[in-house]
Amino acid sequence: MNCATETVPAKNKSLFSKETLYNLGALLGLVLLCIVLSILSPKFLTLDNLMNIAGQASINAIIAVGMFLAILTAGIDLSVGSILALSTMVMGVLNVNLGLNPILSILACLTLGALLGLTNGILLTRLNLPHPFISTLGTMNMARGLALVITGAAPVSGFPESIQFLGAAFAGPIPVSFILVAVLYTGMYFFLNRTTIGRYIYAVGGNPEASRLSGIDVKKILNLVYTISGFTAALAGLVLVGRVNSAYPLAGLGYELDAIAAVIIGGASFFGGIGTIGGTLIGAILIAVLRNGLNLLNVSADWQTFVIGAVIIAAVYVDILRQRAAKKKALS
Amino acid sequence: MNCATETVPAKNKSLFSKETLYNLGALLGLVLLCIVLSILSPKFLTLDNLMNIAGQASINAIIAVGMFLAILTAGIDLSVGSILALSTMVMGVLNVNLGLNPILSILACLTLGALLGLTNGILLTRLNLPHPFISTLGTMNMARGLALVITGAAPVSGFPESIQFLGAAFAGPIPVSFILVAVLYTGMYFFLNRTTIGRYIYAVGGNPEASRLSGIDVKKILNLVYTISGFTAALAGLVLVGRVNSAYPLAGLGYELDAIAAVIIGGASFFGGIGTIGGTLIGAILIAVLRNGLNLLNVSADWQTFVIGAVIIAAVYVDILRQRAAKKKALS
Amino acid sequence: EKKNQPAADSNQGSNEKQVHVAMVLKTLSSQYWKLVAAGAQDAAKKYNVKLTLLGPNAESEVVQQVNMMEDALTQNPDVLAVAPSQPPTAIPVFQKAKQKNIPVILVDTDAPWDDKATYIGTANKDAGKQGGEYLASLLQKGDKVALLEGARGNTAMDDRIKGAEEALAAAGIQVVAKQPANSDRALGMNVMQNILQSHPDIKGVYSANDEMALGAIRALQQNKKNIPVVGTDAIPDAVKAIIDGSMAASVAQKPYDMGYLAVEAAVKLAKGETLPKYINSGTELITKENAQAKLDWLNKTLSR
Amino acid sequence: MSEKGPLLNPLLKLKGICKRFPGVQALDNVDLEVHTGEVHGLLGENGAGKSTLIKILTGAHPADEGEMYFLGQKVEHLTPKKARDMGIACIYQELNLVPHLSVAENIFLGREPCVNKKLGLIDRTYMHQRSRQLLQELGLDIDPGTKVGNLGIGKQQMVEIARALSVNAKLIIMDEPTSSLSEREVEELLNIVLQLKSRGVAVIYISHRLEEIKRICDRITVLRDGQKVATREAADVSIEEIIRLMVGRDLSEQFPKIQIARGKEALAVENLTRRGVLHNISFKAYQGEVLGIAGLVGSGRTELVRAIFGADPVDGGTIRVFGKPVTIRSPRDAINAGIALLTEDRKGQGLILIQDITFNTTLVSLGRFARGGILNVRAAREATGKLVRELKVRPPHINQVVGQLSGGNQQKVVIGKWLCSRARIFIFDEPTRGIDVGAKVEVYNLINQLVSSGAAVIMVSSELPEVLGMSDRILVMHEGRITAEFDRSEANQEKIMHAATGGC
Ligand SMILES: Nc1ncnc2c1ncn2[C@@H]1O[C@H](COP(=O)(O)OP(=O)(O)OP(=O)(O)O)[C@@H](O)[C@H]1O
Ligand SMILES: Nc1ncnc2c1ncn2[C@@H]1O[C@H](COP(=O)(O)OP(=O)(O)OP(=O)(O)O)[C@@H](O)[C@H]1O
Ligand SMILES: O[C@@H]1[C@H](O)[C@H](O)CO[C@H]1O
Ligand SMILES: [Mg+2]
Ligand SMILES: [Mg+2]
Repeated sequence: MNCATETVPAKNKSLFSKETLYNLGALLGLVLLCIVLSILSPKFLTLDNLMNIAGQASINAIIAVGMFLAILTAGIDLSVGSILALSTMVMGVLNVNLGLNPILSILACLTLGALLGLTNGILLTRLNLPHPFISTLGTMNMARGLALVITGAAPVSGFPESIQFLGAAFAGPIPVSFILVAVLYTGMYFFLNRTTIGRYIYAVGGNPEASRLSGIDVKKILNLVYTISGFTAALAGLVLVGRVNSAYPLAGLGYELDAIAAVIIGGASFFGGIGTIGGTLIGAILIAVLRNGLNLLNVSADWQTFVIGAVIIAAVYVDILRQRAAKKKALS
Repeated sequence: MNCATETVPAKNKSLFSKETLYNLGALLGLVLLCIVLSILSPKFLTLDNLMNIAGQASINAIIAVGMFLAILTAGIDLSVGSILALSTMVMGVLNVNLGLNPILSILACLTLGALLGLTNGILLTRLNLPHPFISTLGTMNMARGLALVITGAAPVSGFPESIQFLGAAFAGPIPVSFILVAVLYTGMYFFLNRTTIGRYIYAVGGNPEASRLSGIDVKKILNLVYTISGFTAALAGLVLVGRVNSAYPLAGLGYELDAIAAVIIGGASFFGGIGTIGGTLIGAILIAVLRNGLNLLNVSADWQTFVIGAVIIAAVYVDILRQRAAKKKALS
Repeated sequence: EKKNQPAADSNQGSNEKQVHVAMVLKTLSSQYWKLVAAGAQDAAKKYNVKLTLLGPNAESEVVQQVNMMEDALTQNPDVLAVAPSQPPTAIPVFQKAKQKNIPVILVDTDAPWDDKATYIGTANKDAGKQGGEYLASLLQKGDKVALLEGARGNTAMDDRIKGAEEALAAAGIQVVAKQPANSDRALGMNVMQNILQSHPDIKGVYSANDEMALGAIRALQQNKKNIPVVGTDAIPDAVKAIIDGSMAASVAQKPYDMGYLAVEAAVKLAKGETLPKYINSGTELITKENAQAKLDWLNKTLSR
Repeated sequence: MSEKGPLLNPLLKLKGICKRFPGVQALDNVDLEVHTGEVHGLLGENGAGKSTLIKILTGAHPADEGEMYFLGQKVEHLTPKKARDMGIACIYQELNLVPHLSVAENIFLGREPCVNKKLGLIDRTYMHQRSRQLLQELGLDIDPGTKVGNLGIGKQQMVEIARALSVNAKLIIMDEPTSSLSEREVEELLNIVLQLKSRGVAVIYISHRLEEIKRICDRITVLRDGQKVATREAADVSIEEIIRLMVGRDLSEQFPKIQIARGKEALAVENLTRRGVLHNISFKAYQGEVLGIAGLVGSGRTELVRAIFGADPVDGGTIRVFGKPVTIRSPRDAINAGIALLTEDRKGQGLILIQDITFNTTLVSLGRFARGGILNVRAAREATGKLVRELKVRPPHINQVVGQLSGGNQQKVVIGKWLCSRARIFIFDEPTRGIDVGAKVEVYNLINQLVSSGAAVIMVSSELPEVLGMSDRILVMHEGRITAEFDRSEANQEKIMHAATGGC
């Protein structure tokens, strides 16, 4: 048997570099990008600018948490942008137009987000729609429609400090929104790696049938996942409202793509079961850094679009190369 | 044994309904929708209007062909809209601004589309990017950027008849673009079901590893799939140029979602290997019918968004119900 | 075109410390906004101004635009000029600018913020009125018309539609259909095709922007309907269409002047002068008569 | 056993269980009784309904009709969780592990030990300790932190077993647990089964290896085409009788080996090397010869044949086919050179499960059924129909979705696929894994046909009787090296095991 044991540690290592160090790949890409940018623009490494990036990354970072869970279970959530819009619009109407107490309005916003997410879950688990892509594509349109209907497309603005807090306030130089991100991700990391439910999410993503046969209530897990995704979308909405002191029905348009990009750049797999929450955070930051850098460099808008595309590919490719290197090392 | 043999025919049927008759589900949804609309609006069933729908469906239907192949191989192609824009813009510059002969310009457009598609394929098969989502998200931005750069966002218009033909001409009451769709889909049906390559595409979608071990050059197949997807995107671009007699850099924005929706409504699976080209066509028509109908009924744009979402879900759900029924029948 | 430049300032600009103007537009990926940019760049050259031009890749990228304003502020410009895609969303950044004592100029689209240095742009409602009145002048009392709106929440375009509706109502003309076509040509065509199904008897069309108008014209031609279409912005393709007679008219805004005047105003602010709260960049109805001249000028300005 | 068995009321009682899948009566009015402390063998041909019966009594599938009693209690609306809580553990036929989770996490999946139940905080240290313990009881020394996906299929099977043991179950079901285990691991397992029995645990044991059945079972129940044919005291039935019950007829001999004059060299491998896995492997295979390759799980047999077939890259070595040197960089190269590989993992690597039989059998040789790339569907169907009859695939429908076939029938489809290709060198990796006795003999006869038609056959197998029974020559591997070569006449279990363990 010792013949077998010998092979294990070796495999083990190569394994770790594949699993938990996935995000290191994205990290490498991020670091490279930062180095380049700080050489090209003196403004880039200023505290002021870094804090801008922190603030600008936060919305996508928060949405990406829910998106990560959806993708981890081999699904997807296209409705995040619309959920963000609808739940913040409702909050706006409740608070600004109807004068509902801020705290209650915030709760309403988050609850609505969670409920919309749960709806996605139920469409998937009870109606057995073939893939969340279709159900969330549906709710994406439905929520957007409602967001437009409730005020006839008019934005709502003039929120009280208390509601703007998450998106607008600062703790010293640090935007509160980024502190929120830090807390959220730490909590998620803990939840996913140390609790049963967290592991079940990974299990369901890795092999739903095996999970079912192990007595895991797969449907319950999926409902939870999409509920969280709706919740984080609404939470991101709160930050957005704080940033721009207004809710508007077209808010969050196309955010799903940024969130998915963050998750995938972070090393998660569309086929479920693989990925780390840390990688997702790095993915979100990488995207924000890129956009910010291009603005500082005053790159023309048209070329920006081009460069963003190129860098997304490059960032992921760097990871591939790193993994290959790691494998080679593990073998020899 | 005899219990088995008796029910054999039933099995074959139930089996077929799962495989090839998938599209019948979408068809059912489509029929229901048409009935409802023709009751609500007398204008709906007029030849004139049906031909409008045919024309309006064609662009998405053509793009959906390539998207279907991408999804059939458990992938996706987000870059179709941008490829459409870039290849038509290039054609515009060549033909209108530089006076290149129309036929050559068209060839250039289609070739460029195919090459851009091939690039997606190569990013996937040679750079081994984890999932086409990321590579095509990258090329989506890059192509869009270039489309904007080449004329500085200026549209190109004033194309000769020959180039407008596909999108603008009519054969009697029937838009040429829809005849093109008919030909394209018939050809695809034949290609997928009656040729070796077509089978290989299904095989690769169903189980890449088993396909590889059966001697199929999986990478070649994937390159082909994405090349076709780029080609059909450019072809759809030709139709669009014909329709509006101009190429513009923001053309095709967000078309990927419509195409994906068509494919999924048509019964294809995101996990690859399952789906029929016929279903995709029905999916594309269903979407066009829906948009057209809502306009006829003068539904406010905001509610339209909502209804479209609802119907997407309903259409797919109808299919689920039909399959359940089919299964029940097979069992009794 | 540039007659309203005060010649006096021109020679002075150079010998002072260079003024830095950061201009964030709704997007830079459309001809309209390229014209605003062109005007700004010309003025920048003339007054030796350092100009930072930013804009997301689509007018729908609202938060991207807000981020760009922030990124612009980190470079501490002397003046911030903005065309807000969703006016209220820009105000928090405007407040930041105020804290940094950076005056803010609004371009093309106004925002509900009292501390703005000035708003330079079209009186969009009047522009819509102008279009509506001209369309009415080509029709009979009681005729039916359709309106094409911009993307939802585009206040500038909404104002134009309001203006047009008023003018048409005043002339006793009936608006039977009103659909947004998101400033997209292909969509404009589809929407018009469908409107023609339920209202084959419409006699005219007003569109809040030219892209949609041009799409609508394709649908009309396909149905062999020759009715007047009035658009907005007078982009080159529209002006060509006016020349070849397929489009009746377009209410031209003066994007070039907006950009030019904005930079000019910025220079004044840097000198500590105060400005009127509203500078109307004016509009101009483009019809067959003046179309050719307009086209020549557009080609000249855009071709660099 | 016999005196206590039937008297006290049974631990598990199934009455009139029926289960129908579209087109197949998988179970037809089946009764079954299992007593505490009994090892109950469940036998039947491929497709007889064994796994389906198992899935019903673990709540994985609902039964259409019939009643189930456990500990005298009527059981209704059974779910996997409920079954486990009642004390029923199961090792399913197809591995049910989560590849990306660790061994420990898989063992405790669904019932993790917690430091804080309310928060659901997992007690990792305990989980790992306990897992290591369980694995050691099975004679395995795997780090519980290893991701299951990185273990070979054999070790994965052992993890499944460890999981079943970790629940202190009253009834443990094992659906072909040994099909992917090596001799040594089989020994470990059988001992454990006997320990369980002595602890009063009941075991339902499904296997196609009848000698195992004879060794450990107290009673056996035989299914045929979904119906129960008989339940007997194991001691009272001979293997021949069991076979008769299963197949419904007599079976001549288990290993119908035929002798054929060795032809010329078909395959020559020299110094084949894959860093860390294969070391300077050299051997020859000849026409008309069956070359057996034996070894323990993880000895590198699969890696070797994959390397020959071009499925994995190699770091060195040369290959000659019928005397001609060939460079094989991809499976396509190998196929063109006339080589066929039947992989050990048929679901993952052999079949397109969502496609039908015709699709799968013709996949490799599709070119033969096409002119100018255009398929002659009729020809493909006819060829498949012929194969399905020859191989006795059940149910015999060429448009049957392969994923719904029973394990054995799936294997027949894989064989059909390679028969369809015109290969001259057939490499079988675990060719009879999960196949019933009847089908096994059919496979052996097929191998005979192949060699007598001048093909060369290489057969990797963990079943020593099979290797000894069917091979003309036997290579033994250990840690990626060939440690011995025996001629049919000189080979025996002891010699092979000794070489396989490399003397360690
Ligand atoms: N999910 C399913 N859908 C349809 N038919 C099925 C399904 N599962 C099993 N069957 C059919 O039910 C019958 C019994 O299958 P089962 O797996 O129980 O056989 P088995 O006795 O376990 O065979 P083996 O020894 O090969 O494992 C077979 O004909 C099989 O094709
Ligand atoms: N997909 C895989 N990933 C990682 N390691 C693997 C994989 N497949 C096999 N291994 C390991 O490689 C070594 C050789 O495995 P291989 O399958 O060749 O052994 P074998 O002799 O064929 O035994 P068996 O196939 O019965 O497991 C073993 O340590 C095995 O655990
Ligand atoms: O407000 C702008 C401009 O006025 C122009 O009409 C382009 O589109 C609108 O969004
Ligand atoms: Mg079985
Ligand atoms: Mg093996």
